[in-house]
Amino acid sequence: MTNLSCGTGPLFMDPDPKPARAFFRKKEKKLINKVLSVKEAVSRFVADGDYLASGGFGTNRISTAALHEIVRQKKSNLGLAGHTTTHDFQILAAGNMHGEKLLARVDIAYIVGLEARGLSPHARRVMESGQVEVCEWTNYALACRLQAAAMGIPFLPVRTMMGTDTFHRSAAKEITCPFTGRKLVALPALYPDIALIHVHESDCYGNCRIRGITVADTDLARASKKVIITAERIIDNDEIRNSPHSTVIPSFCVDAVCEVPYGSYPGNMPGEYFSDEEHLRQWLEVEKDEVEFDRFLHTYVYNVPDFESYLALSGGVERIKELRTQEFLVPKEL
Amino acid sequence: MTNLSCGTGPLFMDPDPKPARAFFRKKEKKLINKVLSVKEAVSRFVADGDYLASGGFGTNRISTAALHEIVRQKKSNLGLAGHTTTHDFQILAAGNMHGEKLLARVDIAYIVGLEARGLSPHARRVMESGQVEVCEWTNYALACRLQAAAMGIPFLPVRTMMGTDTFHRSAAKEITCPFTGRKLVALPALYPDIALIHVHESDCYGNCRIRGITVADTDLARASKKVIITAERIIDNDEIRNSPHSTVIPSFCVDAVCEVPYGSYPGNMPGEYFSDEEHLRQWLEVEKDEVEFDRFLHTYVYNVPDFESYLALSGGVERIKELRTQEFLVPKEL
Amino acid sequence: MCEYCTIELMICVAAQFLKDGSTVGVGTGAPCAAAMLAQKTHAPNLLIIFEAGGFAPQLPSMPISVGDSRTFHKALMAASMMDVFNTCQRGMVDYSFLGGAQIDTYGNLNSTIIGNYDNPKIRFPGSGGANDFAGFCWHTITMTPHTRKRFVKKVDFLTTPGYLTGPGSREAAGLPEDTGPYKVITDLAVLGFDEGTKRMQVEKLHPGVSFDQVQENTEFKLLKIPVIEQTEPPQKKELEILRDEVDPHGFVIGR
Amino acid sequence: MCEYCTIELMICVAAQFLKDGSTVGVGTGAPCAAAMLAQKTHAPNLLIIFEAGGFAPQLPSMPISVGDSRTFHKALMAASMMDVFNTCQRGMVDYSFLGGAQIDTYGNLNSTIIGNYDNPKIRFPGSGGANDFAGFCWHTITMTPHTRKRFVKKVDFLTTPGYLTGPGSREAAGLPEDTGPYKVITDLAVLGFDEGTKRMQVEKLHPGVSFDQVQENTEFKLLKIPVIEQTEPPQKKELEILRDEVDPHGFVIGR
Repeated sequence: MTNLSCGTGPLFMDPDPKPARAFFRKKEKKLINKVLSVKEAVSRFVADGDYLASGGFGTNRISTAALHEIVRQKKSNLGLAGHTTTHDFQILAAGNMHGEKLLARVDIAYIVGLEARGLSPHARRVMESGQVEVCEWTNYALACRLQAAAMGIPFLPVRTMMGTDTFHRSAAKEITCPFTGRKLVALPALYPDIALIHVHESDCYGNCRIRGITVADTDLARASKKVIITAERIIDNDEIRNSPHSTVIPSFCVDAVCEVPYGSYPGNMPGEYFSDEEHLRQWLEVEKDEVEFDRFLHTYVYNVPDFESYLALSGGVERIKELRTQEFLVPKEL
Repeated sequence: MTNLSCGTGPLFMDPDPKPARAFFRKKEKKLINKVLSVKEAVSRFVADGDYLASGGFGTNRISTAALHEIVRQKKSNLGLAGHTTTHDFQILAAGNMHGEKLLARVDIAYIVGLEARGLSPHARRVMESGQVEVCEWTNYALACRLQAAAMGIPFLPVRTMMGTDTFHRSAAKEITCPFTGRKLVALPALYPDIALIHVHESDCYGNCRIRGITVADTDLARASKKVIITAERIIDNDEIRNSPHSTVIPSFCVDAVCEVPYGSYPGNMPGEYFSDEEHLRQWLEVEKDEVEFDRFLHTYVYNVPDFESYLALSGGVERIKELRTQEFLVPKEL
Repeated sequence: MCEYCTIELMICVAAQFLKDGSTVGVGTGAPCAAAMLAQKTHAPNLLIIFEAGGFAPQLPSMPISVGDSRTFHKALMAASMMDVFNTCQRGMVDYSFLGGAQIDTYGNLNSTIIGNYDNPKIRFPGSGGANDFAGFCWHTITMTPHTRKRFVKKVDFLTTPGYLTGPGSREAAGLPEDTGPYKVITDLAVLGFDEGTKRMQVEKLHPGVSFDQVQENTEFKLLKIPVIEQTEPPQKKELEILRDEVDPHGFVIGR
Repeated sequence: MCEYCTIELMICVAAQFLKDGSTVGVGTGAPCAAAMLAQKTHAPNLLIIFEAGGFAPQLPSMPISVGDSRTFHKALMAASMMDVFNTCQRGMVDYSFLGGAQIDTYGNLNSTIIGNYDNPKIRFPGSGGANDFAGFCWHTITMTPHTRKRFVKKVDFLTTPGYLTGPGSREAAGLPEDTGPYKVITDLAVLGFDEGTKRMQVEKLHPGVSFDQVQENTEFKLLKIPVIEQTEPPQKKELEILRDEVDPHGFVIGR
């Protein structure tokens, strides 16, 4: 096979299993109580310069609480794995204002958009300014890169991105299959420094359950060096042990467990509450004007102490009740 | 990187995704009633010469009913994926007697043994006779080969078998990682012709649930061209749809659904009944003498019409009740 | 015949290409509406897949995100993104349904940037799962408005593979054989691809639209099949289902 | 001190090598008994993993199979074989606990055949997950009876990697760095591996056993550490727990 080519994009993270193995070896495996406030968890486990990954899917089962806290603590120079990041990207991009640089490099599969809701004006400004270093991928490619890391292997050979500019602007490499002679795309393992994952239930040790689609989070939790879990509910370890096949993330992958009811708001949490489309429209709207957006951020993020206060400003539990009726398709009329 | 080597074992199945894709394209995706008797399912979907894989783990959650039926129907010249095959291998090896050759080739990770119970005399006779073509692998290697097939890629690069005779007698090949320069072992995708998987629950379309460990069965069901499900219980499609994250095998992978209560007997079915160690000891014992084993097989397999009759001969539901108390660790004394 | 708007026509036309018993990976918006319409009319056994992990939901309403609760409401399986794209890569998914900011004569799509890559005029979201779907699924269907800015000679960025540079180029690139663009449904016409050259061809014209009008709105030269028929207008029954059951709030059809 | 049989001694010795808070992949039989004993004595936080998918069960009794119900009874997670070995390959599992029909000076194990491969005298099961565990986990511990037939110059088949052909050979073969055989526990002695040569060395002798006796039962030349101590006999409390709680039916310790 001739003409094997390489993507020209930057490879932000080392795909070599050796340093990852050394890190995972030292990670605490004991069942210890990992319950922390979001503030404490972010302060302790998210360092400037870290490469971050956000679980869930953009506006669905995202860890809004941890994302806001990262912005509030003005973390800087972060990397990001952007597989269909939508509102999560929008939150983090808010940290790139007034010359501050929360996001410094992004592996892109899907950014700046909120699917059917349109594009984020501020995220576009950030990304079109050239201040963030980028590398192009696809959703599957990023999921595969996390799987490779979760498996402890340096790459996975797949058949995506071939022949496209997406490939040329990625850091993937073409290889030849030793059995079939076929050309394949080798995707380098991605070991994020830190993952933020919102789940339905976790025990105090970090054994987690997710109801509904897991997106890429089972691999993400295993691939990441540090993992912050935010959970709708903390449950007893006995409950975990009574149904061990319901555990999708094991405690030995997890560093912090934060109980944050409604913690995916304004995103959708399957089986709990639907997304708050009004509030998401408001975000998109205020972003059009930088001054107004800045004021919005101060009101909703910077000048509040925590997620609970943000939720209260946004309508609190009454709003959640309404979003529950949407989630459960309850007819409006009596 | 120099000195890349290749295993010298035979590669029984084509790892190329092209013919597999063509096959999967034509597979029926509609929700149609697939409920059949085991006899009919095996007769219709298991062909002489097919390459077979048995789900579960040797004596745990195995499809005894389908395995017996294959022996009873005197299928011949089969291939087998032997990741910790124990009692399942013992059953199939029984088809290699009197010059008949049910098993013709085996990808070996673990055969002829029943773990702590010892080795199967008959299976050893078969394997030591040289009548079965073999290729060596490991449990992880075979699981990876199924995962590669389930992913639709021709190989997976891992770090097992390196430097060992297991590698030299496999059909794996060493490759070099394009990112790290590391030597890796490429494992060729394995698309079995037919898989036999026993599950706790399936709807009539083949949407399945498993309680407890899935071993390699989620990949096995996706990798195999044809899939026969035997289920402890058939449940309503509504029940599947009420908890879609409990589905581990989707209907579009499945060809036949057979309701076989206690269908893993004498194997263990998690949460249902423990293995019948007395009966398994009897198998091992009678195998010592070929004539006695032949008589045993005629009594328990050849001369009975179905699994239900085998179960009845083995103590029937009363025996299952006893095995339930063992499964649930019920103390003997009142 | 009854009145309808263009987006309704597009959705009804798109729906007809989805055969009963087939599998389709869809996004939000018009593609999803088309799949839902197909399922409620001629293709009750259409198996709809969403890239975030939802397999065969009973969609109670239009999803807002391809990962929201609706995409696995009463589904056969709520799994993972890997499971979805592996299923596609394995060859089990017939259609994918895409959009894009630009499309060229080979059906290549751009959803990444407008302008120069290193200094883009506009940054779009990027591939998402589009490149994966279009690489792995047997047929790609695209729905897009028909303007010269979108139907371009050369896409500013080739995000998602069509027939790349023409016959044999997908295979040469390593993509699975016998896959590629199938139909492009616009507000003017239904286009397909010439089997020999893999170039885009006009196959049907929407009522009241001429070939010249389509060509004027296309930067590259369009081929045409020998006899171009007129697109069948939506049937009354289809429109009713679309308006009353598929998109009662008019999220896509915009009423 | 109290009376004990050799297998009890071996299990008690093995248990001591498992540190609290560490992770171990075990098989059935003596290794599992050792892990259970460790958990009930000095290592309550020992995380036990079974290759078929069971993570951290509360073992109610000795499993008969590494995939039976016991291996995920009240476990933290009941997952898959892939998840287990991926976890090992990722570097998260400290120990693996193996057996074998033959072992050589580098700790290489044979569990495949005795005799010539193409015409074997005896066919054993093969690797199972042993090769995977021994390749990926940081330390491999082996428990085996000590006879000349088992401790051989050259294994008939190298099923599972020890230090292969000596220093650097695991790394040269591509196996993860800093991994390899750690201890071999037999009915005569506790053996380890010389750091320089990676050859097997006697580190402790069981009560009443001499070095010469161990060497006589070993086909290859054994190294020894400067001062060989006697193996600490099992404590009363350990034996009680082993007999009453770990293996009350005597499946392994054979009473």
